[in-house]
Amino acid sequence: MKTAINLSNDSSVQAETNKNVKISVNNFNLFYGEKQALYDVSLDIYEKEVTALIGPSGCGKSTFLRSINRMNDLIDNVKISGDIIIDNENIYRTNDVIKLRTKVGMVFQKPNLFPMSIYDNVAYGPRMHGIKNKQELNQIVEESLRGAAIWDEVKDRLKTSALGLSGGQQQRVCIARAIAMKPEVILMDEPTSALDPISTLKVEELVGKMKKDYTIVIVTHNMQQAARVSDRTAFFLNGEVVEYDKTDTIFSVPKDKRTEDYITGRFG
Amino acid sequence: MSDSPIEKSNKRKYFLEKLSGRFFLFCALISVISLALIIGFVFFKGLTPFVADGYSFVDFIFGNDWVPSEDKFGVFPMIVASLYATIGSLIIGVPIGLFTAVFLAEIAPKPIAKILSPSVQLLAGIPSVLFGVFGLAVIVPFLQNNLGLPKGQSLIAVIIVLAIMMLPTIVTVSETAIRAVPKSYREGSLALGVSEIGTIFKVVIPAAKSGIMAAIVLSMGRAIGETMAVILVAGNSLIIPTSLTDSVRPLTTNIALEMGYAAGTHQEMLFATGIVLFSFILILNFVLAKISAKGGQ
Amino acid sequence: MNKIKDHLLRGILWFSSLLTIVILVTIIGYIFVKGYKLINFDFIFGDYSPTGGGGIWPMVVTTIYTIVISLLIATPIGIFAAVYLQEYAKQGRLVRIIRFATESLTGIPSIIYGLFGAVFFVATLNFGMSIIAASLTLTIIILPVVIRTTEEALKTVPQSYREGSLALGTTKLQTLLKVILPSAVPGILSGIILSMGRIIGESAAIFLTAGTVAALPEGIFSSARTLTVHSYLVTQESGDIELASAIGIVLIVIILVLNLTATYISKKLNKAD
Amino acid sequence: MNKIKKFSIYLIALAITVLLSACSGGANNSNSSSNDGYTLSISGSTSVGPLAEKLAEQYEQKEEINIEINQIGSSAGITNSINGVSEIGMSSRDLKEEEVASGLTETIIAYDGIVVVTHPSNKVDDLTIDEVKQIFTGKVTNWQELGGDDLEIVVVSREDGSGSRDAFQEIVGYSSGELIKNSIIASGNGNIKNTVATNKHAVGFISFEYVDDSVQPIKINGVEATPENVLNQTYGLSRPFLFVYKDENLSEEGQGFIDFILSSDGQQIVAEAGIIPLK
Repeated sequence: MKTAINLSNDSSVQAETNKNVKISVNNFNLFYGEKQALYDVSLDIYEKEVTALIGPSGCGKSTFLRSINRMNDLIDNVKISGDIIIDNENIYRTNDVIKLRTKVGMVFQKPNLFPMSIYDNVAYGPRMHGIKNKQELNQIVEESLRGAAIWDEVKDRLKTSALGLSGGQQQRVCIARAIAMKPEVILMDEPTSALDPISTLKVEELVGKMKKDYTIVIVTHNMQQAARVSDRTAFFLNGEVVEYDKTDTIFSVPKDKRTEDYITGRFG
Repeated sequence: MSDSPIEKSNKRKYFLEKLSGRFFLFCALISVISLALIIGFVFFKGLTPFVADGYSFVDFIFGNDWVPSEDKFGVFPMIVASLYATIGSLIIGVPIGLFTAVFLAEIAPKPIAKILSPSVQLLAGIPSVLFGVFGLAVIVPFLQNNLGLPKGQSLIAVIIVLAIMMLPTIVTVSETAIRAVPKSYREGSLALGVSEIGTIFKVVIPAAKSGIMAAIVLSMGRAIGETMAVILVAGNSLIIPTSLTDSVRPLTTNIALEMGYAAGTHQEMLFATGIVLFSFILILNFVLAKISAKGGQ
Repeated sequence: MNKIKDHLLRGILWFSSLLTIVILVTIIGYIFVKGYKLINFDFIFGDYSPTGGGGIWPMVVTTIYTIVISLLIATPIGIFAAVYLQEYAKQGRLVRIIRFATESLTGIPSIIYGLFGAVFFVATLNFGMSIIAASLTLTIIILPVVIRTTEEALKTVPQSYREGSLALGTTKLQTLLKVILPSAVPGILSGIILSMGRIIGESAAIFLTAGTVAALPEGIFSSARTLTVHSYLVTQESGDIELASAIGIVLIVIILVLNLTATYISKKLNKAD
Repeated sequence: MNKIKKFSIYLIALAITVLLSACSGGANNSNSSSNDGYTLSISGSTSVGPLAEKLAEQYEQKEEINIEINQIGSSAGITNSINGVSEIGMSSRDLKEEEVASGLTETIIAYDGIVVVTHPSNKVDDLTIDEVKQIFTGKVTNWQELGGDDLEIVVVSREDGSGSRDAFQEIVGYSSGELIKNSIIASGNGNIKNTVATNKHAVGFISFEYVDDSVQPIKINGVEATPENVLNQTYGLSRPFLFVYKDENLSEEGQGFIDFILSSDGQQIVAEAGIIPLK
């Protein structure tokens, strides 16, 4: 536990000096019809870091995560105000959602592989973006599966149905599927909540490795997980960001009483 | 990879996206266009006698006499016959079909269900005429001989034939709906100590309600719309039925029987009969839509 | 008390199913017993003769014509309409209107479709009594069935598939064609089977739009007689239950073959996944 | 929204274009089929239809011609021939005044007897025209009153507008309004025959050509229903079978078919079909 905090401590010190802001959120509000779900969210997410979003159920952390690649567009009657800026581009001002989602990948709470083979699942994204060359696809699939630390487990059964894998394996194939698009940002919505402890550990290790290539935003229920894997943590409550800071700061000297109460398990 | 080809291909994608969306909308609108055309043509033809030729619509609806060759057009007996036949067949057909669907989806041992479900599906495709042939050759004489009637062509014969005909529709559609109910609902109920049967009736059937409603609407459509099978077993007499053994002439039968031979006002009055049938169906659909909307909340 | 109720309800379920099966087996059995003697090669592939003793080949061909043409038109339209309603439309007045229209089409008696077809396709569009007029009428008849079953099938496709695909930066159209529709194929097939049943079973509407010419159709603009109309006319005009039953056997076998094919296809598709 | 409107209008226009081209395709199609032989369209009476089919079958073997016969009832056939939808209409009843007024020409191609039939077990086998009328108007409701068993009479009639029914009612002398209300209405001769053949109570009327062992033909005023008795006018229930057409619509081929029917070969076929030839 302590080492984990120390580790993230080190990396965030580096971040202070040479990391850039990847995603900048300013006064972001979101409404489901009449009901407001996010209130004036403002925070900066740094490049090649893991940012954890924590908070009790229904606090808006998943909603916020889904705002970053505009998955909330799928729901009728969603209205937003404020800005989310990725690489100097306001994602709600551009009409190119495809480009946005290509750049910002996502891994969901439950593994949601398609009813196709493992290979087809991973190759799905590249194919949809016009890559037809078999060799190129083979290479992408292998690289992605290696990147998701699952290549060795599935390399002999690439053509079999992906739905035959265990939950933990499926989730890592989901990560491979996201990586295959060569995104810059990966959003993870409680990626381990449906997994057993060993699979969870594997995914966490993977996240730790991945941050050298990707900017990762992860929603989690599990505070130890946030402490283990993340560099920064934002604490959400009732649609507001109560506190956002380096993870070790949040977990050792929270500024807000509510953060402290949540972290120490007094509610949530 | 430079930016411009990607953006270009994205532009093409968005264009296709818009185009396909509109194309799908157009496909969806074909139902509306068709309905409008059907209503337009049937109402135009059917209302001509009342608008242009001075026939009374009230006399048409509530008149007891239908003698086209003597210019008497009253469809009241047919309205009554249609209502009795449809309601009667639903009373018999819906519970049997629904219970069969429940049995197949929930209780039947797997091998049995595996054989029976497709067989019932097969039966959904059997032409209605064959049910009429069976009704005429078997049910009509059976009723006549066992109930001591002068004729077996009767309201009850119509009801039985219609009930049989709607069985496959009710069974297959409800079965699909019941199977679509998530396992977790059942487990949740069973875990609370509710029996299997209790779970089926308290949890599964209510959860499958919209599908079951669809089954009922579909089969009601089939019952009210059935013509050829009914012609053969109804007797087609022009009286207001006072008992199940009276022979009757439902609205559809009236149209089918006389359409080939009708011309002029007579033909237009058959279209008017169609309007009555139509109105019933539109009202029914409206009521059912309300019911299911309420049930959904 | 509860146990007794349970047993009673369980008994009713068993009884209803048994009743359904007995009824349906009786009908099929009756038709087979009455008609099987007439069935032979010449009966099915022989040309029709009004003087008696001929075959039903012209009606078989006509039936195939109407099925193929109506499905070719109705299936894509129906599937895309369902796609619009389930995947594209925002809830609102337009969707309510479309749904109301579709529901209403379901309930319209086929005899009224026949009236409409006779006035619109036969007379107004001047197709004459013909296979194409009947097929277009049938297209409208089966449209609601295709739409409804496709919608039900689309509903069963998990939302997570859509999210998973869209999150990869694919368009709705790509998601639809590559993920959603393939997952919905078995459901859609069952809708098509239901529609085929409806086409094969239809008599009133075809009677008024395709006519009753008992000859091999020369093309889609010929007037012709389907198997079902033939069996109806045989019953009506000559009261020949045996011939009607023999035609019934042919119809049932066609439906059986169609069903088996569809089941086989959907099984194969599922395995390929 | 405006864009959607524009787009839908565009699509509808497209659909109409497709439909229209399909129409013209249809016209081409029927033209091209004329290469194989002329297509003669005939529609009308279901009583005349079977006979016409038999005649057409023979004629098609002789001539390069396709004959399309649609059995849709006398009135519809007459209307079709007036509108030019069909070249020839078939009728099993006389033309009504307004139909004659629209300029139709009629040709009698055969005579048909209408036979009152009962279940074979019925002891009653001879009725007067007046008794027939009393049965069909509901004045007599039990076979006992006519010397039969104590069975309620079930009347089976054709539908209003049927040529056979019009002809029958005219000869027997009652109107549609007088027909007993709870009579079974059957569409088609076969249906009536089948109904009567399976019901001891029933009585109905059918065309000559449909009579067989399954039903008992009733003598009218003691005269049996035979072709001879129709031709020598002792059997009262008979009517003509008509072909009707507008002179300006009748093609050479159509005239050829009518000539064939009226020839001795054609009348031979009529006789073989169990219908009464002209001579």
